[in-house]
Amino acid sequence: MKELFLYDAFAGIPLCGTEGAADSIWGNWLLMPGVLLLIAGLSGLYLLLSGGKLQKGAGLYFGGLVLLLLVQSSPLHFLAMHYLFSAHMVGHIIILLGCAPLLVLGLPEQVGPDTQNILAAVSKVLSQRPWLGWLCGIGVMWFWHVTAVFDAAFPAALATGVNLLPLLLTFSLLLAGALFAWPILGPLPAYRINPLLGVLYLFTACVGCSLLGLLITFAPLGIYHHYLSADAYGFDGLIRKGWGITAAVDQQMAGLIMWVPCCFVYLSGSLYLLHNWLTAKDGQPLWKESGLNLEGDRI
Amino acid sequence: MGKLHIPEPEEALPGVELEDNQGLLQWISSVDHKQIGIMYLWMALFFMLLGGLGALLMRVQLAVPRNDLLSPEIYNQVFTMHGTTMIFLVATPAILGFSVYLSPLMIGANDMAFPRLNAFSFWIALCGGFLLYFSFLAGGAPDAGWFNYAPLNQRPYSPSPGIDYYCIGLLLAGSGTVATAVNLIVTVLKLRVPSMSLRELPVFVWMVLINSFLILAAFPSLNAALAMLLLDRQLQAHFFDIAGGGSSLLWQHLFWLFGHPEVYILILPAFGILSEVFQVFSRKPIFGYAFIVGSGMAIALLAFGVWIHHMFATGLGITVNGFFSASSLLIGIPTGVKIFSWLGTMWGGSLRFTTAMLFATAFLVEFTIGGLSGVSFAIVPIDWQLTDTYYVVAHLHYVFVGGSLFGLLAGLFYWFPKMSGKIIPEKQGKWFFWLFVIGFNMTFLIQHALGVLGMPRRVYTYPDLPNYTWMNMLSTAGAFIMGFSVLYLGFIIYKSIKSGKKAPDDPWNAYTLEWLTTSPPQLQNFKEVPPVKSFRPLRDLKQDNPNWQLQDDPWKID
Amino acid sequence: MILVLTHINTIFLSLSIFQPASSQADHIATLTNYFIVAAAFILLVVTGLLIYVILRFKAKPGDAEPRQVRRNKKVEAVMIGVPFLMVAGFFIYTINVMQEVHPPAGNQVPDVIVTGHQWWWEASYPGTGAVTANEIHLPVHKKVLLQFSSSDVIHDWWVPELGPKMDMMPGRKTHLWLTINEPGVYEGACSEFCGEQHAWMRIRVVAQRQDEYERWLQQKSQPAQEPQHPLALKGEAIFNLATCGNCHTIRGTAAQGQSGPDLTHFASRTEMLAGMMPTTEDNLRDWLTDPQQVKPGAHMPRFIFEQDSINALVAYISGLK
Amino acid sequence: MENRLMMFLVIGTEAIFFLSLIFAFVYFAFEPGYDNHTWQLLNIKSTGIFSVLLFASSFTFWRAEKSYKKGEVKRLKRWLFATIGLGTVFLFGQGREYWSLLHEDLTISKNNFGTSFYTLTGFHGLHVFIGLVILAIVLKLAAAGDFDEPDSSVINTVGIYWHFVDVVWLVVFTVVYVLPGVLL
Repeated sequence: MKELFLYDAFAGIPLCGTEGAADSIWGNWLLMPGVLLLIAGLSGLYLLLSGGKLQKGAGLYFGGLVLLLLVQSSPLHFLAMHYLFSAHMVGHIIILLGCAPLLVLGLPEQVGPDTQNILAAVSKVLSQRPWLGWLCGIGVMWFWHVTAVFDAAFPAALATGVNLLPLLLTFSLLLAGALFAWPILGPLPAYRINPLLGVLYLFTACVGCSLLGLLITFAPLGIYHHYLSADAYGFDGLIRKGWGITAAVDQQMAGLIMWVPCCFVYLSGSLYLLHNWLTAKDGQPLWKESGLNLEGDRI
Repeated sequence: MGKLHIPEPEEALPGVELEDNQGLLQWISSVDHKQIGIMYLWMALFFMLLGGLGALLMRVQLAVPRNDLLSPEIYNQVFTMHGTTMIFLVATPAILGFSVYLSPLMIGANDMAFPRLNAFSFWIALCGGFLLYFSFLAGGAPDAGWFNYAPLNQRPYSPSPGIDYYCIGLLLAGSGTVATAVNLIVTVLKLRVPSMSLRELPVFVWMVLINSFLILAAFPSLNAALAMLLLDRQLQAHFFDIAGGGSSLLWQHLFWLFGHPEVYILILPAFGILSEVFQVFSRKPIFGYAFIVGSGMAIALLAFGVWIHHMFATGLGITVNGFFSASSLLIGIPTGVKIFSWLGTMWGGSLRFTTAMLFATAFLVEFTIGGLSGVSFAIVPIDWQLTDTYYVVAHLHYVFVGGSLFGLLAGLFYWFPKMSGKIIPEKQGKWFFWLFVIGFNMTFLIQHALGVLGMPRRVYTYPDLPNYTWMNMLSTAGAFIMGFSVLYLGFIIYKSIKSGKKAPDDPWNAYTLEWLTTSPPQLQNFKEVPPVKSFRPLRDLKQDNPNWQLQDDPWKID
Repeated sequence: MILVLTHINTIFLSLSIFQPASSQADHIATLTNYFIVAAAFILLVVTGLLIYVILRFKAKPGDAEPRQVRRNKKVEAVMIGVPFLMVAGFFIYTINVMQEVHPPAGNQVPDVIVTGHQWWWEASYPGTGAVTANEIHLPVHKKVLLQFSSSDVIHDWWVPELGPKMDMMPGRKTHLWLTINEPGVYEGACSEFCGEQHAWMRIRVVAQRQDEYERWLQQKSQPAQEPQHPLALKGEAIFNLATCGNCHTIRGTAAQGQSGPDLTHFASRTEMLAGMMPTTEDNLRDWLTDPQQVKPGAHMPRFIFEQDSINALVAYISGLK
Repeated sequence: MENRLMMFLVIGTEAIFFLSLIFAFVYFAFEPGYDNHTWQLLNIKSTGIFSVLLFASSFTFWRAEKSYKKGEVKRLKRWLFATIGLGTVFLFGQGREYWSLLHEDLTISKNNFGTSFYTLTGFHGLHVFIGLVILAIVLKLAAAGDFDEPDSSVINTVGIYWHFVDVVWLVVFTVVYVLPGVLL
């Protein structure tokens, strides 16, 4: 069963029985050291920033980490790795638009002066050049779905050796998601972008996302090879017949998940920004004028 | 109270001589947003008479089964032109007319940001309209329906030049619309009185702003589709030509990517108009300003994620249909929010039922019917039964007429004193209201049943099946009442302009800045505008000045 | 009032989509009924509130300015919450019904292949050789698979009592499942605008018990009957001479054209020209004399025949049972 | 400021127009009628060189703007001239490519590759041409002394358009010339 463990950077530790050998799909829980290390690292980062104390918002931060752990070790991940493009997509979206914004929202408020400076510098760069965060968020999404890259991200494409790509994928999604969310949810409210610009930011992100989703939905079956390959663990019958998710339906669902629900997340974000802005009391500072100010000096 | 300098139009327009009393020439050469706005409204009325004539012809043809008054060839041209006219040459110009006329006034500006571009947009749109109608003389009008599906729009199936005129006419009108949208956005964002923040924009201006963005995002895909179609027809390209490897679905995707947002383009400004009317005649601020603006924004954003529901019956598979069923159902929520916001505005108010308010009130019921039948198309299996039947015809008329047009008529009666300086007698307005409402419901309510019964849309005749005949006859009778009421409207407008009572500057004791200036406004709208403190600046002004005198007691409560 | 309501009710129940005759239409009709109840409820709430508001808050002379309420968070929450729940409920129901009504066809061989033409329907029955037009026979109590395509523009299959409509796209294949409950004749029509004669592109589905259906299929798989009467024989000769066979097929003869309807069993169909008129010798005669007069725009060219020739052709074609 | 905002809005709407055309191109790339063999006819090298020239024109325009802001009208004119030159050369290159493709019998009505290729690149060429006309007018105005004072937003506004046209070409070039080679 050793080769099965290759699908992440390090050997997996099955929680319930051997990975892929569980009788039911829902039994395939798997803890992977790579992911555990990542989570440990991020927890450490929090403690480092907060000076070892749990501050207000820590729940959000660690909630994000727990979500990450769930996505990465639950049967969803098993399905995503071996059977379903759509499950893979759900995982992407949760990390990019769920975990990452939670981490950003949950960053500690009280930090040391040095850290404060670093955060301020990051916030400043990102709020003056919102396109940077935008490009990260959308770019990483597109990058991982270029067919060649996509297929390479799976161990099946590699004959031997340890494949670092899946871990890189998770990490890059998390980082890009955080950079994307930063100008909107960043820890320093003074450096958040103008809410109306935020609406534009999120709407264009939705367009970028929709285009990719549309492409995947209507692309002919077979441009992503991975999920067409052999049935590794004998669940093919159940998934394709029992659940009725054929390869074609699966690819459509993947594209549609990226297209429709993903857009709703962006749109809800837009509406949240707008609502806060419209109902804010006068004189309450909501944002600082950023470098890119489409509306000019008059808002 | 600091007064602010507002640039005069002359300053914004170096080298253009603006003089009064030059007759028609003054209108043709005008770059004044008010004159252009009014010309848009005349254009809409003119084409509405043409489109309405088409509608009456169709209803006469359909009054009895197996009628051969119109040949199928003519009938298909008539219904195509009816739809195209009403969408592109009536509703759109009417909406742009109100937007262009009112937006600068409501934000305390003296003109649009680019007055000459404004005039250009109007004239190019008008030329597009004339070009479209020229096709009747050039060998046949377009005959493939307003959404002009491929491959029926290809040469072999529609050899007359009508569809070429459709492409060029709509490209021109569409370019004009896009240019106006750009102009409106720049105007609203840049030319507001400095003290008016975006959070104090009147609801109508908010809707215009959102709508303009919607236009910018929606029209390019129509323009692209039209360009492709023109290449297909003129240079034998193969975008939509199936035999040459083209795709009929591509047209549907591009067209509905435009077409669905277009529905909202036609309704959002009407929502804005209604919000103003409800506020003033309920004597209350809009209930949930943030909600009304936010739901407008939500509708605009969602509008781009639902177009596939026009294609539920094309066999895209249940996965695709399922997702778009969800998004289409969701768009019903912000629309519902608006209905309840308006009810909330009326609740606890002091309601004055002028003609404008009557239209607004009737709108609530008509639009709820149209909205609910719209939701039924988001439920895929119901769509499978009822799409492309008379049920759709009924639905879309409840949305376009019961929604957009009722809103526009409310606006017409509300702003008529401002635009013309004359008053339409309330009695005449109410006669028109009742005639129109009765005619409208008589025409279209029964068409829901016709659709359920199995009558497809766009048929030039039908066999004598049970219930078909009396239902169609009833609908035709209603159409004539509607047609008559529109003529009556033309008559009362004409009469009021000609010999109506002079209107005071602020006849409704209203809330927004356009009522601060004279009726009709001078070339220079404002010399000075007081600082704005909320989205009802004129009301604030009256509150702050206990000595403020209404020129004339406007309220005749009957 | 009650009388009017009952009358409206009877009309509605007689309407086609509320008279489902297939299990697919059944599912949709139930969903539609629930929707109507929900929609009626919302409409009632809106109109009810509106009437109350009008009666209660209509301005009276001497009214002071009302209280300037700007918002109410509880009302706003209800405003969003209730519609959201309703929408969610209908969404789940929609998905269920869709799966019942329109599962994918997979690789199953269709029972009937229907092709849309401007302006008639071609139906061929795979594995039997039977081809017919406009009147489509189907068995009851069996889940049949219909496969659709089009030879020119987009058409759309819709027989309201039998349930969902489905587009027929040129260059693509779509499908539809039908499980018809009762034998009978069901009327439908093309539901996507397809050009000049869109109005006269009607469908008749004749649902039959399995044994009758098989008998029909058997009979329609046969080649055409040899004409007996001398006039009919003359008609056959004219048919061949006038190149009718370039467009029409009459199985068992040299006529193998594909662009017009198959005429092998023409006279056994009760209506001609896609539901435009009953199949009678008179109608056939009019049609052959000047097709453009009868159905303007139809793709049948006008042949200048002598009156005798037309009579012979009518005799021949109306003998094709 | 009004001019700049106007131009941002215009390029926003133009961007969606091009997205629609690109969408059509990609849509056909998935269809069986899309002729991969014809794609091989495209000369990626020579078009690549002309593309680089077009991108270079963005640089020259940027220099023109800088010069204008510094009040160096002579340099402004020179850089504008260079920009027009590069744009013209690009259009020449496109014409040359069309010419050779027509000789290979690839016309707009040959197949849906031809259809979507000519439409997409043709509309871009049209935008370059419009840009050149605008630039020529600006150059003429500069020669007439209209831009002697660095207080006009015209040059900046025209620049937004010109850079946009280049960015569109970057995307079109990638989608039409590069990606099919990588993915097919």
